[in-house]
Amino acid sequence: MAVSLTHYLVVAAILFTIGVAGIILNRKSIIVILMSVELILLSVNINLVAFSGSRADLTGQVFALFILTVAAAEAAIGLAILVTYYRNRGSIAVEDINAMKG
Amino acid sequence: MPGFLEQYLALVIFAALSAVIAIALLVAPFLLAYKSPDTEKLSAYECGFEAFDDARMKFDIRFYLVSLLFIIFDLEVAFLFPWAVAFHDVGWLGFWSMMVFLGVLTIGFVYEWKKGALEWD
Amino acid sequence: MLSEHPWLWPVLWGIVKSLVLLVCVLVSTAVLIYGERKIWAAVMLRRGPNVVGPWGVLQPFADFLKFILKEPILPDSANKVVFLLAPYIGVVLAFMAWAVIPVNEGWVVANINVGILYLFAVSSLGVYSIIMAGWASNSKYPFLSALRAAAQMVSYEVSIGFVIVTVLLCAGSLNLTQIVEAQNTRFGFLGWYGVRLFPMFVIFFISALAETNRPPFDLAEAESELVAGYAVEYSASLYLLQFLTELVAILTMSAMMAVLFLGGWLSPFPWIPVIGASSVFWFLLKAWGVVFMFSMTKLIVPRYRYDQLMRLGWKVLLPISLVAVVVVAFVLKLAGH
Amino acid sequence: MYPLSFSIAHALPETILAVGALLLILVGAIRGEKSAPLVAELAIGLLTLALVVIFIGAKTTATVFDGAFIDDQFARYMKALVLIGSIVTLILSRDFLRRENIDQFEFPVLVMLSTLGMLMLTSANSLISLYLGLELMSLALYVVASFHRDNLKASEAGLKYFVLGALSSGMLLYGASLIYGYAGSVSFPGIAAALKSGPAIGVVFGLVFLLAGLAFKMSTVPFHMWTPDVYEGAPTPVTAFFASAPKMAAVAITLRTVMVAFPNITHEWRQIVMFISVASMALGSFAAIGQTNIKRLMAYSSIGHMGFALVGLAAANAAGVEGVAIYLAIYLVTTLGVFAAIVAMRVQGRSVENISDLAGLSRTDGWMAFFMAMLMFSLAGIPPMAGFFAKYYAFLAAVQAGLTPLAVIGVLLSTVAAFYYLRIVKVMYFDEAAPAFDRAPFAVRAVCAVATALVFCFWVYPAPIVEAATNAARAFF
Repeated sequence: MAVSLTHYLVVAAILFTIGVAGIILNRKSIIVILMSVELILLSVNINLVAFSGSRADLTGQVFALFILTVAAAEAAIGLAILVTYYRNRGSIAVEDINAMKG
Repeated sequence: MPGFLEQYLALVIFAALSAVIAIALLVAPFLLAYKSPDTEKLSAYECGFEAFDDARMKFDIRFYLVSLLFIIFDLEVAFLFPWAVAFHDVGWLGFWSMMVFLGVLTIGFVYEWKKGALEWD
Repeated sequence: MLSEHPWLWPVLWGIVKSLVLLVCVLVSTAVLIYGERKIWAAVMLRRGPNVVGPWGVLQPFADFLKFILKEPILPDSANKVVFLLAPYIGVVLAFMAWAVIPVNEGWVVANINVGILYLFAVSSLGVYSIIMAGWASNSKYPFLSALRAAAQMVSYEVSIGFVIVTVLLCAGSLNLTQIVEAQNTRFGFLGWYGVRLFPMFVIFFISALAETNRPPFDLAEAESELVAGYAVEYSASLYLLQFLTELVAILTMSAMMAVLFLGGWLSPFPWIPVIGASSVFWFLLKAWGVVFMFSMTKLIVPRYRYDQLMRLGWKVLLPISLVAVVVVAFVLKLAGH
Repeated sequence: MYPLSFSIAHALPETILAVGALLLILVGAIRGEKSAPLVAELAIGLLTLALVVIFIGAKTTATVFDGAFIDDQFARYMKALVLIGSIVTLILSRDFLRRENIDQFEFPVLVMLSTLGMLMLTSANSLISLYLGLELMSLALYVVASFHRDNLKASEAGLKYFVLGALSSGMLLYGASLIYGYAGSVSFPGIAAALKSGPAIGVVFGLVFLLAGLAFKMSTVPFHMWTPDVYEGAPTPVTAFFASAPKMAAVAITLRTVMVAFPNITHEWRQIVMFISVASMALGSFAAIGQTNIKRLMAYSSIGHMGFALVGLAAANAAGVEGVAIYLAIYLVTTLGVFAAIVAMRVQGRSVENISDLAGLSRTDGWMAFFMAMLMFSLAGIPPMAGFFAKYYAFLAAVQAGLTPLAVIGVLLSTVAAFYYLRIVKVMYFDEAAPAFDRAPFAVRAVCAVATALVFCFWVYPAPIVEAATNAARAFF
């Protein structure tokens, strides 16, 4: 059976949920959070390109290109903030982000 | 089989074959060569005493900076490829918009240069 | 049998083409080792390998067998899977680059229309194998040298990218065969991009040297500083794979320069009847000429210090190639391109 | 296609900021470390120039850049508010950064770039330019939030804001991709046209994700978790910036998206907005009561005020948009005044943030205490102050649109919120004196005084703001 639009949407939805779960349920380290953010953005890209293919209209793919560029910038800034945080805190475990409460 | 797909089929076949050859080379000594492991042989390559703990120590921040700059400039090259290929029919507007794009990135490059991100003292 | 399985013929033809090309590449790595040793020996007024076989021709095959029969050592402190995977990925990627390189008019395994993009992607992925090798072997020398090699390859990849963009501006297509066709003018070798874009040719050569960790940029495995670099913990065929990666990378880079700048299979003097015909001979002559330049630079140019190497990459080659893209684009646009 | 000069004429403020920011980066890079004061002055100059250009620039409505950018009265009104927020932030930050010795030239450039993102966001007319404006704003804000590199709380604030910001822009994008998929177009008028025949389930699903992403940027419940920590951790002028300019842009784009792209499925998004509004008002009132750090208190107060502003949006008619516009203008002026006072809270060269440090301010620095008291009354919404009229217009629109219960809840919750505002006034006037503050620089005192003056005599002459707000509301109807 041919791979139809719904297959792509299902894959993108699964990736999206994995990404969101990676951020919320993760206890290991912040780098896992950064990776799941990238995962979310890539699942959106799959969604966009699938719609753009089925509608034969290029706007979706142009949008995906913009997202790729911004994702690269976001990853760069995320890692930079993580490095400054590690320099101040000494650890990147998720539980240690508790300097401020309430 | 439209011509377009055929080329990519050949690509996949070539990749598969090179993978098979590489596996053959990789596995060969494990089958043919003799085995006599002893602790001295299996230790890490080190002169003098044995390495105390994990050898993956902190490394200089510059390697991190270089990889960041690489992401940005590689992205710039990736955007230049389609523009260069369609250069003939993109006209002066396309030319000047890409020059603006390059201008912004060059300002970023000058900023890095002056801030010393490229220094390897 | 062919009629009811229409897909069988392309697969068979693909396998035949791939096998032929892979065998040629492997044999040419042997020729490359032998040739290089002979050249280095000749320059240093000594003989070079001449024991195994007539004039030492079988020396590379002897080395090959030695690697196959030596005991493979997996250091206990290394994490095994990544340790084995690193050279494997490196070799497969190095071979895969050859799928798109056109040796002659129609002689290419996969004539995809994004040839250059594919080559650029594969060479970027090569950095992964080096980092994995350095990280997995869990000892100081490989770890440091893998970082250095990765940073070096990454920095020079950017200037290679810009240089390729200038070639694309002139050629107007990503397909390697069409790029060679674009250099097929009646002026013969004057139409090649190596002549029209000569500074780009020089920058590409320097960046290709750095990309394949060849002297004068072989900081990563400089014997005096980091011994065998990221491959120090490897033995037997694992080291063979690392060594093979580097050799195939040299062949790929020289083949790319032959295709991009020296007009692939085109003959330099098309107006002369006999030798004017384009053929695979010209491609081999150009590719091996570049390989000869690769090995001669090892003998002539002293090794760069690491900060000089990075300064050259970021502060000299990158600005020049960036400006070159702007200048070439402007000139082409003025010429009504 | 319009000629480029026509497009640039309509996007003049953005062009000024973009070219200006790039030049300032060069100026700062070449002149090295001691260039911070010069770059800050130039940045303030450029932002003021952009503000002036908005007032004297093109008055007609036009969609340029192939429908991705719209320049109408509503956009100009909100851009003016955003620019005022940025200018005042830079003024407040001059002295503060020098004392905390983090006075690098990158700060004003980052503030300018995020302002550029906000202007782009305010006049975005398609999902792509919405995303680009949003990301330019957020990326600059992530860096500004963790600008104080050696301070643990600042870098933790930056990290939290980054992680939650990235998650929210991911959700916003997922919504945008679903809307594009099922509505077939990315431009707001195109989406509205595709929805003529009533709500397609995919688009509603996408709308929920889109509003979730935007709600995060407006720091409304249930996406407010980052606000208290980032407000407390970031340096005070940065907190002032967070509390003012990005909120204007976020509410502006939410309003434009909902009004222009989804006019015919009002019923769907009105429920979401009402829930967000009530939840934010409730949290803003109750959670702030137990606070001791004034910056955290201002965080919960800004969440509450966003809830009040969204009451107008829930009304979904011209009066509603006008109510939101007036509310935001008054909220901006009041918050900037309060944060000017907080920046002035500095004892023996060390900045303090606790409410107890304000004790007995009336005896040590009478004028500052008076300004702070007036601004607190306005935040609480006590009559002669402008805060009362802001809530009045917002709730009036809600009542006219038949959402009386919403307005009643709003009034009740604002009385609860009044408690912690008045508690601060009590601390200042009736508690015994804490150590006196250092003499605040003239600029900070001036900002505080001007804010109080505006807030105080709004009821004397409300015409300019009210008339501008009605004019802005007419952009949609």
